Amino acid sequence: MNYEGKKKIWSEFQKEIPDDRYFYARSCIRQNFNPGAEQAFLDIVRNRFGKDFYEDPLHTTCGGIAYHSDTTPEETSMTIIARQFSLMNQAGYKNFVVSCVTSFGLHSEILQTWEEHPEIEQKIHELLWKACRREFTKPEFLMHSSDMMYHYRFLISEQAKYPLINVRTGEPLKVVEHIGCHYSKIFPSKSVGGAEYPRVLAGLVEALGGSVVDYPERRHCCGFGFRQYLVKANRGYSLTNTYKKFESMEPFHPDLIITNCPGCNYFLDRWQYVIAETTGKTYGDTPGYGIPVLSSEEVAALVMGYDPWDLGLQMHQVAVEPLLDKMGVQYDKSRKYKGVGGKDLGIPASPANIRIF
Amino acid sequence: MELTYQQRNVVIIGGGPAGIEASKALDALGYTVFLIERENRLGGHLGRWDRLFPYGTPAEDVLGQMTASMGRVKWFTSTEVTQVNKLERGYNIILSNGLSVLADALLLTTGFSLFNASKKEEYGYGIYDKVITNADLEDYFSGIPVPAVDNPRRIGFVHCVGSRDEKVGNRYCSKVCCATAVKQACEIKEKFPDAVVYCFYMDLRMFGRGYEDMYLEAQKKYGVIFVRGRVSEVSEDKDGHLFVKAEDTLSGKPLRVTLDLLVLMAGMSHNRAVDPIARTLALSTMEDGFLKPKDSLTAAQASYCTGVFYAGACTGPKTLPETMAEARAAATSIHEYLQEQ
Amino acid sequence: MIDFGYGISPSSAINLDKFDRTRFEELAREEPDVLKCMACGSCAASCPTAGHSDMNLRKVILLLGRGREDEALRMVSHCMLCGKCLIVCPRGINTRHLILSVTKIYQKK
Amino acid sequence: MKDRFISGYNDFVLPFVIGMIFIITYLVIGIIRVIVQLPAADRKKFFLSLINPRLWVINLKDIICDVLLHTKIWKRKPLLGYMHSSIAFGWFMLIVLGHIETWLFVPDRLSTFYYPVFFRFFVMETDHTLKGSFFFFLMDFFLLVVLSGVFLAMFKRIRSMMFGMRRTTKNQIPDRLAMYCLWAIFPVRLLAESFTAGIAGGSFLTRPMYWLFSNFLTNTYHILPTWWAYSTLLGTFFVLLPFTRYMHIPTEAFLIVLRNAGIKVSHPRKGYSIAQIYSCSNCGMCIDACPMMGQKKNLRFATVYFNRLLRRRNWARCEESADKCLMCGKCVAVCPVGVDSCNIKRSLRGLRAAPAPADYSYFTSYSLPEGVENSQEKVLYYAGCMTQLTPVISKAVAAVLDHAGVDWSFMDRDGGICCGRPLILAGRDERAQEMIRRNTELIRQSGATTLLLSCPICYKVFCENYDLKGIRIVHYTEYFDELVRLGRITLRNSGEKLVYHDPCELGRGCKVYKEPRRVLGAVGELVEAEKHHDESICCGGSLGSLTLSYDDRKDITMKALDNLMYASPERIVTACPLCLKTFSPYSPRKVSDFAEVVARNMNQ
Repeated sequence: MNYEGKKKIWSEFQKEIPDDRYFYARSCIRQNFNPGAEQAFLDIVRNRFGKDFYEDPLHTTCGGIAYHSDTTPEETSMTIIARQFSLMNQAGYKNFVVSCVTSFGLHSEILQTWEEHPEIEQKIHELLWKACRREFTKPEFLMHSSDMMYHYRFLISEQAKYPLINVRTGEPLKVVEHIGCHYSKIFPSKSVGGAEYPRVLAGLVEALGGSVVDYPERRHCCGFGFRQYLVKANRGYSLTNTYKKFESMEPFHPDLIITNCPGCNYFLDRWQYVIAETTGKTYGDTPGYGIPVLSSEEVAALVMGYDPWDLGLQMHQVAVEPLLDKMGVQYDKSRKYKGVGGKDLGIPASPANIRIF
Repeated sequence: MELTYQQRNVVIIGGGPAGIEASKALDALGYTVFLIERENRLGGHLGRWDRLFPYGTPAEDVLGQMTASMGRVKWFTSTEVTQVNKLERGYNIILSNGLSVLADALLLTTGFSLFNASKKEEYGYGIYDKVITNADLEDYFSGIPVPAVDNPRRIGFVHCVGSRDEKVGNRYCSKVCCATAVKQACEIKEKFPDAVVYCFYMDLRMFGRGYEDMYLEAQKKYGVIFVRGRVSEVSEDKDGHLFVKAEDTLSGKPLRVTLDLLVLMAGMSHNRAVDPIARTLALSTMEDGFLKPKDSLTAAQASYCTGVFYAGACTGPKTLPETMAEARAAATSIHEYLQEQ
Repeated sequence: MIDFGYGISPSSAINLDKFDRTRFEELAREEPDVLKCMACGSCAASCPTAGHSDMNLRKVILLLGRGREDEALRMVSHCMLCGKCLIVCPRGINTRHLILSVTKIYQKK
Repeated sequence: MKDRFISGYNDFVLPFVIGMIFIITYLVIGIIRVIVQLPAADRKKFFLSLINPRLWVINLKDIICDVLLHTKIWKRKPLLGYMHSSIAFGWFMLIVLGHIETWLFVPDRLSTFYYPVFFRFFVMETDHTLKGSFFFFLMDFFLLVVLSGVFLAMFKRIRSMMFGMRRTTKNQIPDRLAMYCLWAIFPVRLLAESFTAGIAGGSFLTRPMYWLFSNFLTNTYHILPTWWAYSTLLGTFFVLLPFTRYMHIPTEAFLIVLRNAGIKVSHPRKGYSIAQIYSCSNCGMCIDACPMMGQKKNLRFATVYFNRLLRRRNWARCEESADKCLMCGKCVAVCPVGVDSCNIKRSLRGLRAAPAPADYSYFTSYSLPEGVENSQEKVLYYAGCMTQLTPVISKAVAAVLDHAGVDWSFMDRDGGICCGRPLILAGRDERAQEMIRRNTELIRQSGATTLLLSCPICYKVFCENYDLKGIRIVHYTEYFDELVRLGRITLRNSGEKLVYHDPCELGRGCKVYKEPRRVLGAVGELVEAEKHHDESICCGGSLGSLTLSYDDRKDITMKALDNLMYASPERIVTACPLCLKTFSPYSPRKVSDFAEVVARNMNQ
């Protein structure tokens, strides 16, 4: 592997990332399953780095899941997104950052469509006006939250309390970075590092002290799909894709998988449970556990010393304790299943083949 | 005043096979020929190649034979054209060595550039140690150490790298890569007889005399395995071997194989060095950058610019014999042109 | 183990790493012509079983060379050995004997 | 003539007696083995044939013609025929005459079976000897006949080309020894009888020799050693016999009996086949006959060597040889003994065939084209697989049938199931049964009364392996000939010089020779190839060979074309789609199918 060669390619895929003043749009999946990730993101950028990230309580889903599941036409998504832009205009922001890769892909696709077909944009102006009497202008910059984490990677590493280093061996943690397909495969030029050797997460991991695992099925989809997991008859496809990735990364014994996509995060995490319960097999460095799957925001927060249970890492299927131990993160075992204000959430049933604590 | 041939100057830009052949032909016709080459030796890409398809002729012999007697041709190596000025009749060519030539006719034999294989990022040229190009493999055959070639047991050849690929802006077929791949597959099989050699092709374009025999020999004698399907992506496994994905289109199934060496058949791209001259003289180019001849059938050696002629791969991918034939055709065209002046 | 009502599907991909070439090499020794196939499909096109069975000699040769032996043998079991493919093969492959060799070599499981 | 010794015995007869006992025991055991190994049905056939007087007559005739007189060789190569019959018949007559002499002069010695053989040693002339001079003459005459044959045989070894054989068999050591014995037996007998001629009498050969020798030799000293030598040579020959080519001498008669009983080859190395391969005289006629022999490397695949390998149970090489064979049947046609080597090879292919699973369940999806079913009094035309590749044939057949006003239908117009012959040729008879079954169903379904075929490969299998009682099976050469004779089509003579190629499966395979010639004679000037009828040369495209490479086939094709061009024809006509397809690319003259020529020359 020639790192210099990669750098050469990365240099061709650099995007301009404004440092401050963003309108923030949440992810449907993430705010439901791993709400700590978005919370941590906002806390880091606002309170740790003092940046202006605005979140409007009136913003909605982008409609991406419905669009990709063929249940709504493209115009619907366009109108929904136009409304988000309108909210952004209203709040006085020009930069738009989305938490979700599906969303990022859809926003990029729509912006590109409007650029090539101004008549469609015109039509959406009309539709939005008819729907809610709103006007909009397109954002100047469209970012994904992982772009921001990449952009702020040195700020994060400056405040790193637990870098991605195995405290027992002193070796960098072996990190698998998984990029959501819609981040760079649709428009490589709108990503950091391109589609073949994306830099966005690799850069973050390197800045935080970890080493990136380059395994053969690195580029492969997590298996999320939309029509794949939504329809039970197709769900085997989704699972098989994920299985293929795990089989490919298995020889590298990764300590952690970092993703930038809520969907990938969810499926890489949950399918480990299904694989374990159907085949008895677990992956990763610690036998009987799986490989923890965290989002870039969660990793950043963990490195910066956020409490894992406040971050909501107990919401992940694969137990993070082995990772926390490797990183040397201090945590209170008893708090794992306690809610806000110490409320007892109860201990989940333990699966047969994969340990959860 | 009537000019004699000797007093007529022809400047040829590009000292590859086309330039050499044309310069000799024009010299024989009695013109004063200036052959300009920016590299430090004549021969162009031919100088880097070890053996030539389809009969395995050593390139060195061919080149040696071509340059054995250059006659009165005035040739300059390590020399670039710094300026071309159009005069009322002819051109004023200023060279980097300070020389200025008044040319009655100008012949462009600027050839091609080998496609930069690292542009096909998914193949990992420049990133994975075991991915090399056809030119690298020729270096290896010539005896230049290529560390990637380390007793490989499983070898792959990827045809059409940078050819027939709109994503890299080259829609055309580079013509020579299929034959080169088959030639190299046989050659590497000779070096490593126990190795398994795969050729990943889209179409096998074995159009020339002797090419089909070479293909048959590759199959039957060397046991080269041909897989119809373009390699989609390459990754490295834990031990640094290459994990290659393609579709075996003939069985309609995805195909996976781990290799120790992958050779990318980089095709021909237009030579960017000719772009400034083309701009100065307002020469027509095609969308892929190659120079556009006046008429691809009846005036393939003529340009849209009076007194400027083309030969060889500057107008598109060509095989060596085609290039040589074009060079001789160009000499005739120039002779006719100058006769009429 | 839990039955979720869906599961990991076996890969349909041809994995050449897992392909033990021994038997194919034995076939190639017995029948060197098998290497000459250029997949033109004349054999399959002229085959009298075409349209009635999945016999396809081009695919048989291909699949054997890719380690998909069961599929190839299933196709071969439909062959009537009529020899039309022998007549049409532009590469002069002795297709009939190839088929007999395939059955001979691959039966020795 | 009277006994010279009271005992009627001398020790020198021992080698002969031992040899004789050995060979008779060997033969008896061999015959029993063959009979035991025959399938029950064949065994029954054999025993029934023994009580059939008609077969006795046929057997006797065949044995005299084939075993003694070698009429088949005579027809083909007279000098070679003379060589064989002189030795065989001459020797036979010597034995018969020896017995007659014994019976006439010393009848009580007939019970000692060596006595007639060494008659001249044991008897002396008496006053009545003149009565024997007739036999003396005959004995000397037949000895001379045998000797002439032996000298020819010796000469043949040296100059086989003289006898019209380009190649002759390479002999093995036992063969050689036995051959030297055979060569020596009769000259030594001549010597022995010459030395005794003074005592036992002699005729034009032995007597002068006796006088000649007596001038410088003391004949009496040489009597015993030469008779010893004679007896020893005979004994050695008999002991060597089972291990040599000369085994055909006793086996052939048995083969004739089995063959006339109607027995067929069922196993390559058991029963009938044993009689076949031991009957092979290694004469090598099959070497020149074989179309593969154009290439020296193929020499080892000649039938004679195959038989030899099979005798030695060299399975691997036998298999190679059997797989290579084109099954054109020419070696069978020229074989003086009539060894059915093609069927032995076929059964060997079957025996060695891999037990491949066959799945022909898809046959049910083939059906008759619309409108073909249940038509009475109809001709059903089955073109076969190969004709699909030569549509010119089926088109011409259709044109002729339509012109003649035949009510016909096209069974496999949209493709059909193979006739099964290719599988049978490959020895896979059981697999072919599935094709035969389904095709039979379809043919029966059609209600046709005549099945017309244009492909000889199909024709042979339909004649031999299908049970289509009530349906006439006819090849188009025969059928068109009939249409011409019935006046349903009339032909005009174009005057074109035509040569007819006999396809193997039609000519040698089904004995159809005259019909196509009769028709072609009416449309043009019919000339013959150098080798024709049952000696026609295979086109090289035969499906019979399993392993013959494309290049080797081409070599045969060229040879066959050379043969056809013998009389400089303007057009080559064949009656087989495979021959047509094989010849066309390489032929110096236009190659046409029989039907095409007929269709073109029909009067409107």
